[in-house]
Amino acid sequence: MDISTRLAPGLCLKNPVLSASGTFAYGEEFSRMFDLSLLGGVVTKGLSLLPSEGNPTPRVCETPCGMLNAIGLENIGIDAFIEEKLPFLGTFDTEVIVNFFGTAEDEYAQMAQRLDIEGVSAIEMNVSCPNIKKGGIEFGKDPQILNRLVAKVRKSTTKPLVVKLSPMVTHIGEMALAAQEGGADALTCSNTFPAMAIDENTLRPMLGNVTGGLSGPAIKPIALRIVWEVSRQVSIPVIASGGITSWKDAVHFLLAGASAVEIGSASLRDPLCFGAIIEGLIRYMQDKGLESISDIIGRLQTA
Amino acid sequence: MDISTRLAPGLCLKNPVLSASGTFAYGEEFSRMFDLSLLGGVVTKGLSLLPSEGNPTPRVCETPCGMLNAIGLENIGIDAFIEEKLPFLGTFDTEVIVNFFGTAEDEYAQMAQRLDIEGVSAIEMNVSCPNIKKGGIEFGKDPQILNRLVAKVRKSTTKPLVVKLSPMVTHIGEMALAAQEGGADALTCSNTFPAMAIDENTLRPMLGNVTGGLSGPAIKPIALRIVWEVSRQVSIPVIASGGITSWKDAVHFLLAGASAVEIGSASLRDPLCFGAIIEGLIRYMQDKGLESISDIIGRLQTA
Amino acid sequence: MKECSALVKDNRRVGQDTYLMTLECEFSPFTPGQFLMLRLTGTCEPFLRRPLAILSYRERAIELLYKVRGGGTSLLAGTKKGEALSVLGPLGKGFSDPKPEEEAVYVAGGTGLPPILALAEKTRRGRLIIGARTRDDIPLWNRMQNIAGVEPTATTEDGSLGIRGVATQALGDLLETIQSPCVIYACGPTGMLKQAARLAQGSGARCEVSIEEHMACGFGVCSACVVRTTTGNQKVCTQGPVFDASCIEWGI
Amino acid sequence: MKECSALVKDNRRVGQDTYLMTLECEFSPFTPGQFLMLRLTGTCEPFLRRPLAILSYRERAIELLYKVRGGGTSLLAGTKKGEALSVLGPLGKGFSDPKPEEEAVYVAGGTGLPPILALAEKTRRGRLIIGARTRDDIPLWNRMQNIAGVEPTATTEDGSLGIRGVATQALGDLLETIQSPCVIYACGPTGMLKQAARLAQGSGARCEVSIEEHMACGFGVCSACVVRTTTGNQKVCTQGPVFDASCIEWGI
Ligand SMILES: Cc1cc2nc3c(=O)[nH]c(=O)nc-3n(C[C@H](O)[C@H](O)[C@H](O)COP(=O)(O)OP(=O)(O)OC[C@H]3O[C@@H](n4cnc5c(N)ncnc54)[C@H](O)[C@@H]3O)c2cc1C
Ligand SMILES: Cc1cc2nc3c(=O)[nH]c(=O)nc-3n(C[C@H](O)[C@H](O)[C@H](O)COP(=O)(O)OP(=O)(O)OC[C@H]3O[C@@H](n4cnc5c(N)ncnc54)[C@H](O)[C@@H]3O)c2cc1C
Ligand SMILES: Cc1cc2nc3c(=O)[nH]c(=O)nc-3n(C[C@H](O)[C@H](O)[C@H](O)COP(=O)(O)O)c2cc1C
Ligand SMILES: Cc1cc2nc3c(=O)[nH]c(=O)nc-3n(C[C@H](O)[C@H](O)[C@H](O)COP(=O)(O)O)c2cc1C
Ligand code: FES
Ligand code: FES
Repeated sequence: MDISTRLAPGLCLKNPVLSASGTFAYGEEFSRMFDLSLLGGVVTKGLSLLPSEGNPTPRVCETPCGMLNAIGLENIGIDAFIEEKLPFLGTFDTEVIVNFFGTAEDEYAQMAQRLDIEGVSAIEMNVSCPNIKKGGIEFGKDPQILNRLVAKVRKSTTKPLVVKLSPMVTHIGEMALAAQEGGADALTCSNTFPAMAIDENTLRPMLGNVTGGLSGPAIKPIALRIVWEVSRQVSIPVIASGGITSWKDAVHFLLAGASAVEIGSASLRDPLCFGAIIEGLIRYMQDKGLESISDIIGRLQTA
Repeated sequence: MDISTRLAPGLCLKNPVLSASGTFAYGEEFSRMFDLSLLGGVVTKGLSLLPSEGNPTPRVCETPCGMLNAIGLENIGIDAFIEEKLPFLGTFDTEVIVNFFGTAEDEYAQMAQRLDIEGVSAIEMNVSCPNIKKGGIEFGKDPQILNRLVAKVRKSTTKPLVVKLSPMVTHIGEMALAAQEGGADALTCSNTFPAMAIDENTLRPMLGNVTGGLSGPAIKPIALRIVWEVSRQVSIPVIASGGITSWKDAVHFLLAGASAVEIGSASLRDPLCFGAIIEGLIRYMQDKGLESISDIIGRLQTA
Repeated sequence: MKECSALVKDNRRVGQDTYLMTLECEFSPFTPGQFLMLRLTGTCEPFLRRPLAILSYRERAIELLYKVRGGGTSLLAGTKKGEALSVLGPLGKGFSDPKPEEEAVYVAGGTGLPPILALAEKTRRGRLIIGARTRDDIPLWNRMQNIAGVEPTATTEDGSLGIRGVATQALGDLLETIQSPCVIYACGPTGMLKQAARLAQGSGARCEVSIEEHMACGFGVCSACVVRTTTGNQKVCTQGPVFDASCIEWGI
Repeated sequence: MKECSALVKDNRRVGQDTYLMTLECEFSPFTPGQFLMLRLTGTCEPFLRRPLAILSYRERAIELLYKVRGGGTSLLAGTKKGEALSVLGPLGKGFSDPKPEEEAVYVAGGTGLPPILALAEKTRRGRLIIGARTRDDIPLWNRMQNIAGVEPTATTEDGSLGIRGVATQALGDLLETIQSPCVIYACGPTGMLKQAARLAQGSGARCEVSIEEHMACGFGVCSACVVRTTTGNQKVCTQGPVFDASCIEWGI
């Protein structure tokens, strides 16, 4: 049985299960619980040029079948990552996908350039960040701005380039095409949904940052629709993200057209879920008599 | 204690709790369970000019802390409503808000005109429908199209006009302002989120229509953020809709800036929840020593 | 119809994936074919209630017979004595009684047994055909054999109990032997219902079928549960679940 | 640290909204101040695990003492003997032992008792101050009185048990009577910890505080639980929850 999956020229995962950015840090903690070589790939916490301290606490809060986070992209910065974390990740037989963000086009391009080094399998651009120059409009909300950004980053690296889309847009297909035309090798669909929670006793928001991003099973039906919609409009592979907790969820996203899946919030509550998801997927393929993961990808029957 | 709330000139609800469109039919079934005069108002199932048969089954499906529906706006049509249902609703001491939709501007305008009759307290426009003339683009997805539509409907009726927004847009504030400038008296934020679910055994979608709308507690954190965002940008009242199941949820939406709340999916699982929500709200105000609902509306502390 | 809190008195496995649950609550008299909507309490999962036919109600005890299919029914299978559930019902329209001159034939397959059994236990006359894949899929066979006035027949696809074959085959054979006016009551998979309707039409028998459709509310407000009939869409939860078979548009 | 399935052996109310839970599982030795992340099984609600300090672990039995605050802890209060929970731990850094020459003073308030009690039961020497609003808010008072070598003092705001007043007042008074080097261990509301830190600084005592912050993972991967220290953000779940009080930026 072949469960490997191709994301870009030169980037083939041994299985379609990835960690998601921001819920796996840089791999060290999870490596104490299981062998990271189990995974199709590791996606790191989102990095910026300089270290960043993030938002005030509380930074997380429980919601019905999900959670809010407003970490504020706290990270150790690209230098510390390359020096202290990347070599460790290199000791595992898995792909290393480095997630990153910036607040200006140049910053994104610079990051991409710096990450064009050995040990990095691919880079994943998080475009849910405000473009400070354009008055705070998120890069991920306007197709033209996104297209220009992706094209610029594309020129700055030889690595496979993954663009992680923001879900909360009117025409997700346009955003996907803008990224594809800018030169993305693959798309991740999608990031968290802007949301909030309130404490009726204190009359205050539950998060220090007022609003945060909704993730977890609650958003899965929306994320699934987005993957289905996007994967039929683009010709590049789609990586699914949003509420995946079980092998069944993984199968649903593959059927909808994803070539791989990222597991985020679910791994916070159940750090050993990765193995269970991979095993479940293999059992499913055995039960259905499927030889290859490509017999699942996009095979949703709608007629 | 004053729990009445004002939605438009001449439209004041005795309490802020409304049914939502599509989960209350035309009131008859619920009237067998409790006195509809309990409610601040009743919002009817969405009506169209002609009766409509809706989508193939299955039309609903369970999701984590929520549900999908793809009823397809099945309804008895405006004539049957006015003749058979409206008189019955008139026997209760509650406001009757009639939800409606069309597939062309003229249709919306015609509906508004037909509903400009006694017994109708206000009309609520559902703009999550494709504009057939504009190649299927939803009225609720483009601010210019929305503005024109609202302005046209505004001219066709003397009733308070509520516009119910679609949540899945890039800039919800722009849509809200477009509706306000078109002449809306109030906004409902918001409708369901386009989503889907898949059966891994049959490889088919769970809904006959493939995609459907996500509602229930799962979407509450997103709906709450939308209400908060919109209510700070417009000067007209906002009615909240999305995942409200308890009096606490109702308080959260009021704190975020809503002037009233609609209860949809929650009333399918718990048809008696309306009374519990109103009572809980009153108890909350007593505990906090609040005299008027306006002491809650928009009183979220973010500083 | 009303909403009430019910306590689990008993919840036991009585067949392959099939459970018999007894709930204690102050319910209302019901007509066989009517159902209730069940909800776990203290949790928002499953979000929607689940429809189950009423097998019996007497002396503050409701009996339900259900098969574990997905998330909701497997959580239900895990509930223990003393737990509280929320019950909404009785809902929908049940079966009509057989007319005095009619010979009654009951046909059940899959999860269709409870309303059929309830009806046979009420009328106490006629013949009951229960069809399944194998003997383990036929719960309460003893109980069916002990309804005075009702003659039960089992059909199994593997021949492990009763006649080898499917229920509608046995129904066809039976109908050929009946001369008097006849009424068929059927509940089970759509294919079975359709075939029963065809046999009824062929033999001139009256036929009532109880239809399953995905439901959200169960009391007529959401329009989830429609079935196509000769007079347009009808709601299974309020205008059914029992319909005259000749009104249903069975499709291809 | 490992993930394991634990069975509820006991779960009883021991005070105002406070429960003592005993779990059976093959856990690991722990340092007082360490915690575990608990999750209900078979349900996706609550979605996140909840952090609770370890009160004791011996002979395959973990003791937890928790106060019902919101949704998660009230579901926990409803769990019954025999139910399975998922346990992740032991997590974080615990308290250091008092040095031989140090006099140990333990201060607990609110939900801060479990790690402090665990430490006193380990060291078996020093003085323990437990502060609460009223006597009903002090669980396990008998147990505190029976730790050989540990002298307990209760403070209540209404004077219903022990000294009327707050724990840090009693701490201040106590510190004035101690001449030898001293170490303070504190867990409770932030205001209390801050005051303990100030008193320690004033008297030259060493002070370790166990800090609470909202957590999602509990093992260092999500960056939810940071606290500001003199060397920048630190993660409460892995670099704490026990910190040297002099490193914490208490804010205004
Ligand atoms: C009027 C009526 C009476 C019924 N009586 C009985 C009964 O007495 N005993 C019994 O075992 N079953 C009965 N059913 C079927 C039962 O409601 C479903 O098996 C149950 O809802 C499945 O829930 P689940 O969460 O386990 O499955 P899910 O995970 O929700 O779905 C599993 C499968 O069950 C079916 N299903 C799901 N939801 C519904 C629904 N709301 N209505 C119908 N089918 C559904 C679908 O085929 C689905 O693919 C009845 C259904 C109806 C409509
Ligand atoms: C390291 C550590 C050890 C702890 N040990 C204990 C203990 O031994 N006994 C005990 O009773 N409590 C302890 N707590 C606090 C306990 O974790 C919270 O009371 C619990 O998580 C609240 O969950 P809930 O679902 O009931 O409340 P929620 O409904 O989630 O929230 C209610 C309130 O509880 C607080 N809270 C919520 N989540 C957290 C969280 N993850 N961390 C801290 N506070 C939170 C917030 O103030 C919130 O407003 C500890 C917390 C930490 C961080
Ligand atoms: C605590 C937390 C931190 C996150 N940080 C990042 C990040 O740094 N960069 C990024 O692109 N996405 C980030 N995400 C989004 C996740 O990678 C993922 O796309 C999202 O949570 C949806 O998937 P899930 O439902 O599986 O969690 C974060 C999510 C969480 C919960
Ligand atoms: C079964 C169903 C039917 C609905 N039909 C309509 C409709 O006809 N018109 C409309 O504007 N909204 C309709 N809605 C949306 C609801 O009115 C409501 O805005 C949405 O479900 C979110 O609220 P909730 O989470 O409380 O259900 C429908 C929702 C459901 C679940
Ligand atoms: S289930 Fe709602 S109308 Fe039948
Ligand atoms: S709770 Fe996740 S890093 Fe501490």
